[in-house]
Amino acid sequence: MTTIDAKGVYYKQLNEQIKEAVANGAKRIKLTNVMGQYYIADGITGDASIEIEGVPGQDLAAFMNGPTIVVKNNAQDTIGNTMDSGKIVIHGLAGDVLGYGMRGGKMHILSDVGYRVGIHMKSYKEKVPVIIVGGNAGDFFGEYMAGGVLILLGINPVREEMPICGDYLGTGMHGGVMYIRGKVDIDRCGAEVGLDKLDAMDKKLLKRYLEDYCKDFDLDINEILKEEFTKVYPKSKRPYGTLYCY
Amino acid sequence: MKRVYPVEDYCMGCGLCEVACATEHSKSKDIVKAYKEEAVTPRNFVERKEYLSYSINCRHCEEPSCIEACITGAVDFDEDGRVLIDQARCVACWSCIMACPFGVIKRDTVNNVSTKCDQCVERETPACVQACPNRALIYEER
Amino acid sequence: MFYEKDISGCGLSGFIDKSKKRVSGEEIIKSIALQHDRGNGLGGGFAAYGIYPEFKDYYAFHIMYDNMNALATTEELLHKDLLVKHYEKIPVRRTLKIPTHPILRRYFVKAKPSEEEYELLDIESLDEDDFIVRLVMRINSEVKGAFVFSSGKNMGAFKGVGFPEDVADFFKLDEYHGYIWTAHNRFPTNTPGWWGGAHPFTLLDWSIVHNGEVSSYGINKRYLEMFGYKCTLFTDTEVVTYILDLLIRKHKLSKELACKVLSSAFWKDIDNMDDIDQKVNTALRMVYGSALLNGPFAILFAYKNGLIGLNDRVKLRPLIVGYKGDRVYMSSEESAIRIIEPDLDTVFAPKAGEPVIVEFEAEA
Amino acid sequence: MLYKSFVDSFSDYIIDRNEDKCILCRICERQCSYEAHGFDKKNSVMTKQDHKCICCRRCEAMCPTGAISIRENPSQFKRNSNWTASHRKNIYKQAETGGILLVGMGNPTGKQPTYFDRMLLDASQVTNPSIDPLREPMELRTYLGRKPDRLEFEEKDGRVSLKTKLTPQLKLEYPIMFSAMSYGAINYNVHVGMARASQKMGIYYNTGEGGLHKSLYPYGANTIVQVASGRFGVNAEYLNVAGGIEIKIGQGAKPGIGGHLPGEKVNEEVSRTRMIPAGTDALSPAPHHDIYSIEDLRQLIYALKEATDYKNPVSVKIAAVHNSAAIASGIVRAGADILTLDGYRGGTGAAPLVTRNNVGIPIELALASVDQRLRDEGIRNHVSIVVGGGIRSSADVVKAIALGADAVYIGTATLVSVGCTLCRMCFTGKCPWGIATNDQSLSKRINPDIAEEKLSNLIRGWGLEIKEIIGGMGLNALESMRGSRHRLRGVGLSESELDILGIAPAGK
Repeated sequence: MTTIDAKGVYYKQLNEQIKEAVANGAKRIKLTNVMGQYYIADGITGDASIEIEGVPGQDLAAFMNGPTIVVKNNAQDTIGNTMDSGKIVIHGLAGDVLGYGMRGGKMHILSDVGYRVGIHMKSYKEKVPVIIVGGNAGDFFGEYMAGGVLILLGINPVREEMPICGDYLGTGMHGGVMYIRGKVDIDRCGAEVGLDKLDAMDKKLLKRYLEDYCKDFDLDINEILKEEFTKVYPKSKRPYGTLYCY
Repeated sequence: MKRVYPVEDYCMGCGLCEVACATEHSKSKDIVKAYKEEAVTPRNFVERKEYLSYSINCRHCEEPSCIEACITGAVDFDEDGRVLIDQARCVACWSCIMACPFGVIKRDTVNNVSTKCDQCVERETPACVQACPNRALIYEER
Repeated sequence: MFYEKDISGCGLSGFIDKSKKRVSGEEIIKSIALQHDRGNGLGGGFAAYGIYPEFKDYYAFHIMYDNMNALATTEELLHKDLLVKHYEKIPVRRTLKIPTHPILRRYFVKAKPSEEEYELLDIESLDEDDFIVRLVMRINSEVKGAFVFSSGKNMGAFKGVGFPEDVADFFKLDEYHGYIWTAHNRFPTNTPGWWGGAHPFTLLDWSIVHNGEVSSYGINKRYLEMFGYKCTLFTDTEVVTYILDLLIRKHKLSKELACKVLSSAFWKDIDNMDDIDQKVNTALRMVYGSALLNGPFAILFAYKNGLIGLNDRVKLRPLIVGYKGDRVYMSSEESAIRIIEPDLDTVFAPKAGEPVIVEFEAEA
Repeated sequence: MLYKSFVDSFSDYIIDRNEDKCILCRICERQCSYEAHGFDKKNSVMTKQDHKCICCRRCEAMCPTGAISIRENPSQFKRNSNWTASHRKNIYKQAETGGILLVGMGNPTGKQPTYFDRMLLDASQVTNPSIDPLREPMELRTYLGRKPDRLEFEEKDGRVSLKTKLTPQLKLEYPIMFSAMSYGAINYNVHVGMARASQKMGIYYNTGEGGLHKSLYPYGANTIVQVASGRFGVNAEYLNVAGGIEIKIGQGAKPGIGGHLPGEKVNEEVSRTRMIPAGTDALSPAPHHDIYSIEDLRQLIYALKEATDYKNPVSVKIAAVHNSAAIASGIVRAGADILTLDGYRGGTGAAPLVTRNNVGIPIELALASVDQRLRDEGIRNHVSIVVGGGIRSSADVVKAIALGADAVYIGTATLVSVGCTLCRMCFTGKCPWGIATNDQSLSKRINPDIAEEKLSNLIRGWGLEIKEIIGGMGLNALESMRGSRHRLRGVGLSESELDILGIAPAGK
């Protein structure tokens, strides 16, 4: 275990230290006293695992390719931006625009997420990005979603009284799938999505994703699966095919 | 020996090579006259299937079946190794056509003789090669 | 007002005494007079260093005025911002060859910024030189009819409309003694002669005499404007002065490197240099490309510690250097050197873009 | 009207076939991807459907006997200068479909002035000599990237070396680059041509937002990879293999909106490169969803720098809009190394007509105001400016450079050089010239070997002309032309236009 004390270190130097440790073959890295440093683990390739104590800053794991990141606390915005593969586990809540353009890997968040999470996630063949949110999500969840899986549980929200998902769910969605625990109000969804019950295949997939999620947070999967899920799917691969004339 | 090779990737199947060949082997050497007055037969032809296309013509084989099959000795090598048909000696038995594994020998129905690519003996570059707008025919030694 | 620009051809001459022995102005007059035919009588000028030993710690302002109004406005500015140790008319000799002339004054001054200005200087980390530069820019650009010929310490520019020998006579230069002299004979082609437009151009103790025309004037000017220089005179020589001030005084480049900016190496040569030189020269062109003087030029650039001769990177203008003892002469024509020093130790023509830098032997 | 839509009943063009010359070779039929030509086997005659003709002139060019000519339909709607024929036709189209009018390439109306055509260049006479570019050195090399205000040097062992650490730069042997046109919008063969020509000529091409095909990684050193709102094909490898990275905020042809690559164009290879399933629309949102403010742009710029260990310069591309100057200042201060401005006349594969024809400002004005603004703020050195959107000739290049650009992007000119005739139907995916199409039978029409040659020739030819022009002004290095507005004069421009361009009227 390589420990790097991030106290008072500017992001540029911190990330240099992380990259250097990875280059030197470190497999387990612990960052202590992290306080909002941007760009942690950006563009890093490999199988290192990085444990973060403190609150990491914006663009955590952008363009990341392989590593596992565990955040012991809350995290901020734009996590997993255009992330390629790897895993991010956040033992708390996270902010806006998570997994923007994410193309692979997993992101597990224990509690709430903000607005515009999972925008334009995309999948290609074996690469299927997955974001699982334990709490509630803000508006525009899965906007422009082009592939991958978004799972929203609503079991660990900070504010119980808030709806599980916000408005404009899946606006412009043209690929991938969402599984949302409980009922979804179609009026709060984008025009491009349809709602359905889970079929056998969906249930199998959901169970597989949730097993991994529950392991990370030591949760009981049966408890979660007690409630029915709603499947949100894109009605077309080409939502705007008839938008134009010439 | 230099041969004409088709480049399948860039053959767009237009057929200009055929027009060039037919004209080159016409009496008038004029496209319109060749087609309208002489009823020429191109000696190469473009194969097309869906997006695939390529222009094929005689390969000028080193061991040609057509020469073996010709009953009159009309088909023979020239000094450069090209396989040519002496149409004066052709008796239209079509043995060469049947023997050719590539199907590149045709019947000249007007003159009732076999006909095939002669690599435009008198030209530096065969007409089909020069005519191809996309360099999908290459004349080179390999 | 757009980029009207003065266009001119010329001849130039100059010399330095490395031991700081002061020489009468008569010699430089002889040298530039020989090149009479390179000019057309519309401009002649001289820069002389070491001529004011009694005021050597004071900025010497040579200022011309078109009218008394300009004089009054300027003097008000000067007295407000400067400690004026001494001021006087610049002594002149009446001569038929110079029928009219502007009002000419010189002032020996030190900066006396107001409290506000002190604070501003401090905020922008500027020094006394910067203060003087700003004042010169201000007078030249804001006071109609006033123009600062020169503003350096222990030096001065003397220039006007006429042939240089007549201008020298007018200013009584034969009575001055200096250790660097430069002179210029001007052939302007499109502007009426204006006293301010003659060479040398100066800023602080930099002075430039220049032969040729800088084809890159447009971008040189815009580049300088980014650093607060106001190019008001529409001449390329002015931009040369300011570029040198920027590079050497403000950006602390060595004289050699500054010359490499003005007259940069070609990419094909840079490509063949070793790593260190390649980096240096590439960076100079990348960063200071807008300061490259493109087009024909030969310049003599005098400053408090020496004299530099430089020509453009394809050598479109002539420049000859002659050595004799402590003296180094530079001129457009060898004859202009020979006439004052027939017996030179060595004479050579520097290559395109090769600076000849001569500094005083012992710095005082 | 029989089997035709209302608007199709009014053909724009007429296909004239000279029957005396037609040899029934059927090449026109095979080459027309819009099926305007046909063959009646029974009667052995060629047929045609004028309303399908888009005037690409492919058939005309390919006809071996010159039997075909395409002409505008002389039949006119009743003349009305206000309600032009195109206004009427556009309404017919929309009345039938209820859709957004889609167009390709730049604005053809010519209703706004092309300022390049109203500016004239200077030349030397006598007082400063012109330079003969054929015999004397003439340098066009250009470095793009952030420059420090000043340099510091140090002396070690009697040698002067550079102390200032420079940020990464793109080295160009010509001040011209092939602008961003995504793989998908145009096909692989054109990309290969651009990549090879860039390497050969020592310049760069821009991938556009469609990712970079793996087979083109070897040309990475001459590639600028784009990161747009759709993030197609963006990953760490893509960013690192490139010479430079460009964040695309906007595009001159369609400022303020995103892009939709229709599913028809997303074939297997495009899908692999973009990393999205084949056949889906590739949708680029209007904004980057991680940029809603200037500090967010800074965040993305530095995220990209972090991901590439600060070895690639980062460009930010914006469309030329009303307050470009202020935006540009913000972008420079946000850490961009290169600022790319794309003007009103810029091309595109597809844009809503209403946007293309009505949004944005001409590149000349945007460039002039941005360059001046950055100079006024003393930060012009901190960024290189690259402009695109309407560069048609080497003269335009020189004028753009004189106005203050470091280099230019050519998009439409790039495509024209490989055969595009500006028929402006790129979005249909049926480009008869094999450029804006991924259809396998059509994209074969571009042979990358030929494309590479033509593109290299264009750059070489323009380079020679630029040398002639600047040599004529007595300059032997392009940096002396850069920003030298003094060498431009305006003709037929208003005082305020002259003022914005920072140039004098001709004769003054």
